[in-house]
Amino acid sequence: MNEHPHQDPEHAEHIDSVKTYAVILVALLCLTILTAFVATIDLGPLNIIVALSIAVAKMLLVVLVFMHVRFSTRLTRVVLVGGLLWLAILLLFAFTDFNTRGLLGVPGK
Amino acid sequence: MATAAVLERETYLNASYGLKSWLLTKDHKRIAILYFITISIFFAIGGTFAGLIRLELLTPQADLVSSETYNKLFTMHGVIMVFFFLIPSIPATLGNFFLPIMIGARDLAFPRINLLSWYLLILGGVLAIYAMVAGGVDTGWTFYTPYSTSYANTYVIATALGIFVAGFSSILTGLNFVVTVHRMRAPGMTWFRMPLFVWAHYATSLIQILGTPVLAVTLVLILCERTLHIGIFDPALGGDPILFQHMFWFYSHPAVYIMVLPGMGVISEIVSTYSRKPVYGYAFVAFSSLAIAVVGFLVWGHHLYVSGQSLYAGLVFSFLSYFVAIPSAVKVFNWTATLYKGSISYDTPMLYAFGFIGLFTVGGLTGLFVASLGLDVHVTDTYFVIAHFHYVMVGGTIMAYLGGVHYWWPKMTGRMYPEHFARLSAVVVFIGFNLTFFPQFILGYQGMPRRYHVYPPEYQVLHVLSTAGATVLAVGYIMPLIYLIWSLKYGPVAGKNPWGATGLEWSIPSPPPTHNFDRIPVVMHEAYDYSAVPREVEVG
Amino acid sequence: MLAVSIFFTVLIFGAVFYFAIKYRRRSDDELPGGGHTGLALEVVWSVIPFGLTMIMFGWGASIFFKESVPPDDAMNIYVVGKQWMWKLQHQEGQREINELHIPINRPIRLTMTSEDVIHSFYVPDFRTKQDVVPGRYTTTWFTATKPGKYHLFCAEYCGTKHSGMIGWVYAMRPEDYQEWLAGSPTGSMADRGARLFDDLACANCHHADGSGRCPTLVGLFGSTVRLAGGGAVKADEAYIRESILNPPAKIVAGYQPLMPTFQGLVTEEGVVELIEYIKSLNAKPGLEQTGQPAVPGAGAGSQPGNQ
Amino acid sequence: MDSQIQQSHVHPSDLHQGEAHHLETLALREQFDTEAQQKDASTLGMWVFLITEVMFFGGMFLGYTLYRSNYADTWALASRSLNLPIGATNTCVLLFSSFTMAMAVRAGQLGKKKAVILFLILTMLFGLAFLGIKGYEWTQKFEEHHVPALANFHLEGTQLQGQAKLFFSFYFAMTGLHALHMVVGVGIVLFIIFQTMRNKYSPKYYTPIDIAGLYWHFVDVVWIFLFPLFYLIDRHP
Repeated sequence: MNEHPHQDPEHAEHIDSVKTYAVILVALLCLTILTAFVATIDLGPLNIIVALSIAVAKMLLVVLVFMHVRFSTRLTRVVLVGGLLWLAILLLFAFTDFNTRGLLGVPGK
Repeated sequence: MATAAVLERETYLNASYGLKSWLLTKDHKRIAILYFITISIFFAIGGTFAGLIRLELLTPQADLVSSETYNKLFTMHGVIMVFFFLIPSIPATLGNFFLPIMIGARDLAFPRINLLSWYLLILGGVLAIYAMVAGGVDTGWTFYTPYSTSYANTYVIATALGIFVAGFSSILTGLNFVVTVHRMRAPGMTWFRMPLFVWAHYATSLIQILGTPVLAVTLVLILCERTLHIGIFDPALGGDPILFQHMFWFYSHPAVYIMVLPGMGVISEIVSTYSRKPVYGYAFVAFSSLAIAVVGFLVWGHHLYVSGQSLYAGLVFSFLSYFVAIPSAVKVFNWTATLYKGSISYDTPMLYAFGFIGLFTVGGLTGLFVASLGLDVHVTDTYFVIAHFHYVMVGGTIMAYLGGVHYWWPKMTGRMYPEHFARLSAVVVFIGFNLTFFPQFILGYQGMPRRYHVYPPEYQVLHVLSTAGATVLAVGYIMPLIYLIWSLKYGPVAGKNPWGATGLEWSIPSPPPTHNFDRIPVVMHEAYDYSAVPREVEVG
Repeated sequence: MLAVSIFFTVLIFGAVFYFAIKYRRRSDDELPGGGHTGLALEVVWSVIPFGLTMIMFGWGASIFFKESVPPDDAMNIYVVGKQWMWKLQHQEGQREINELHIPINRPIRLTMTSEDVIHSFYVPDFRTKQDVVPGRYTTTWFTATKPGKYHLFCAEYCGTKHSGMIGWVYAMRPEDYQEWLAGSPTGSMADRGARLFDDLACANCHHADGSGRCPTLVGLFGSTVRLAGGGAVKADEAYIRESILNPPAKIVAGYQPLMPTFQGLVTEEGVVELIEYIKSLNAKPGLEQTGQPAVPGAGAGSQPGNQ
Repeated sequence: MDSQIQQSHVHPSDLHQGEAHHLETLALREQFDTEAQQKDASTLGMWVFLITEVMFFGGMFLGYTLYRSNYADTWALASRSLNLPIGATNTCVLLFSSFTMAMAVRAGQLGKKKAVILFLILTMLFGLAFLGIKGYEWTQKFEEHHVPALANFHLEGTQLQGQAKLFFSFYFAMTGLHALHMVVGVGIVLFIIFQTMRNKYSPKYYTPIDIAGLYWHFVDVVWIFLFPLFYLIDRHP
């Protein structure tokens, strides 16, 4: 019975304050404006990295605070990380094909 | 049902009556029965298509059906068998019925969603059957682009929609199982006390959850592309048809494990019960299920060796493919070791289990051939591949399914089936199966390509053998249908635990009451602890 | 590999049968001792098969690698798949449908594409199979060693008459092959490419000396082309095909995207003829302005004959 | 069907309320033992469902990434044709809706019925505003002939219309799918408002509000990625 829910000490209800939510909202809005602004300057390949980093940061804020993952069980986190890992598998392994086409110099290999 | 007259006790079968009480039931056991009926019908439809295919291939010329019809036959055979029979086969029936009982739960976590899954399967099936009746579909069950999006003139959209809907059925079943296993275990039912059947279903559910959505979105893109011609897979507009193959096989390769893992779970139960020994290497068998589920996601590219995929991707996928072989081999070795010094009885389920182990071994070892880059070039898209996956799907999954149905039949219906007929049918299935599919290995090695309506005459002898085997196989499948239905009324009443098996499902009456347990059990023993089973003689 | 498989099949079948008979239930109430887990055994039967599979992997991979890279002296044949026929062209100009004549003991390299759906070029006796994908080239190669008549199949389902998309490969002794070639004299592919080059008025822009509005094609094939906007690309068949059908996709550095697309104006067979022509310019520079037919067999790596 | 077979024999070591079945309530369905167990199961179920959604969108992300890397220049040009101020505004609208959703869940935790209804209505309005703005953007695309399925498709400034078409195919497919999720989300919120009015929820049982919140935030997160992928990357001239 190691992880049965109602014996889980972590399970105690946690209610965030309005202030927390408001701060997060402001942070999200600022990040949106920031990322939209950065997109108009030429940083070379950094543009993609910045845009995606900001998106990841925003995702983390929403997931951790609005979706309460900060206080969730370990299992929820495993589910979340596992899901993202599988998305990575899909992209990564598909690109072992697309990114190595033509390396051999024989069309179609 | 007839059982009501004999047993005065309330069971899930006689708790309420009428069609409505079944169609609106939330009881996982009743839903399992609904699935049984549904997938049996799909199996019959898919089997009929298979029969017609084999009949047509009796001669090298086209004499039974036209090319158009033949192409529709093998497509619909594949679609029905894969998406409407094999995927739901064991999980939705035996899994649905026994997974909650085995972990000591009253029901699945979400009974309404469970019922919804069934309706989704029905809806998907209706769409697929509509496509069949309206004129059929001829793309092959793989829907390769650009043929399926730009060239086929058949009912691709209805079929794809049907599979899309049925996919959600599969996702919801998987979701239900995962939550149930995590949150509904009885006190004392730790992870390592769970029967291996539950482990196998847990692994299966993970694949359903992680893989099926990708199939769903692939089908959505197919639908967009076919209706709007927006170019996603169309090389004329810059699309890449190989992208479709990646997305399709990202689901469809792991889907093979959706089909076979539950079968492995069934075999673990059967082998243990009829050797009266715990499964050898319990933890290894349990973890090998998870390993198969995980590694199964990393190997899809081995379907694409000659597709125009890059050589380096081929190398990576081939290398990883061999990793799947190991957990599968571990399972086979452990089952065999379980027999060692056991007390083995040859009841029908055990005969099916022997069949499974043998046929799965052949299917698995030929998998090594097709995983090899060099050999696959020759045998891919030939009858060798057909034979290989039928050894795994039919020789594996269906053998396990039949074994499981026989094993739990007394529990589900409260009746015993005629043992002699059942043993005979197991033997007939085994012989018929091998006669059908072994010649196809040779055919494939000789170069007979798959999906050929007419073929060069030199292949005829083996095709005739295969068709003859299919006839035997059909007899083997029809026999259980007859005597199992017969047993519902005339079979001897089964006791609580006719096999002397372990597991919570054998601790409750047959058939079980609606709420499974009068009192939620407290589990004090490891899985397969035969010393804990009372050695009573069962009386009806 | 077969041996390993048979060994394990026999091992498992044997063990199952042996145990099943030896340990059959003798009385209804016997209770065998509980099994345990032998860690050593588990490790042994995981590691040994793993080692074996890695050998299989290495073996299969090395064959595949060899199968993938055609030798430089291979004879070029172009294949266009189409529902439901194979169209093949020799560099010497012979065109065949569903039949392929080749000399033995000479590596044959196939450059293939499809006009519609995916097909797959499969000659069981040569152990060769490669999907033929619309919109791009795929390559395979083989060497026939014995004269004879071999099956050619389409192995990727391609529609109604998929099983009718079959043909024969005739492997011939080199002298017979020469005779066959001589029996149906035509202009070489490069010739036809040159005529097409003329008909499409390509030379209006592509001058041999590079003075035109478009880059010269002399010496192009096999070279590395610098692209506008950075990057470089090797001028192989795929690049030339793309540049004919979708010219703006890759613009050569220093030139304007002026060239119109020839999608719909040139067939896939026309494209490979143009490619052969462009290849032939490497050997005989200065021909493309006159449009004069190149000498048969002048193309790169296309010296037919006895070896 | 509740025949009462029971309680006389409760095993001492049984920590659970192990009787066969109890009276079913919304907060405690008959298959569960405790309300906490049910809440946990429901939450876990929702998270697992969201993972399937991740993979569902994941397939499209794969296609997007492939073509973006293959056709970078054309796609950069095409992304410049999208309206950045409107896209950014819409992102903010959606973030506001997420905030109000979080507030609604909080009100649910505290059992403030009126606040729940208020915040849910706000959430719904922000959601509808998002859809409205999105609809406006799509109409613009129609007028600019940027709809790939139509014969008049044309993107100015490039000869590579096929590649441009692909961009807009993915744009419409992914934003369309996202919008579809929004529509479903609005429906769910409407249902929850209705149920709240009927006093179905309490601080002991607000799971549906919580779960609807998870769904809503997830849809928000999808947009958080769609926004840079379509509007921002390679935007600079």
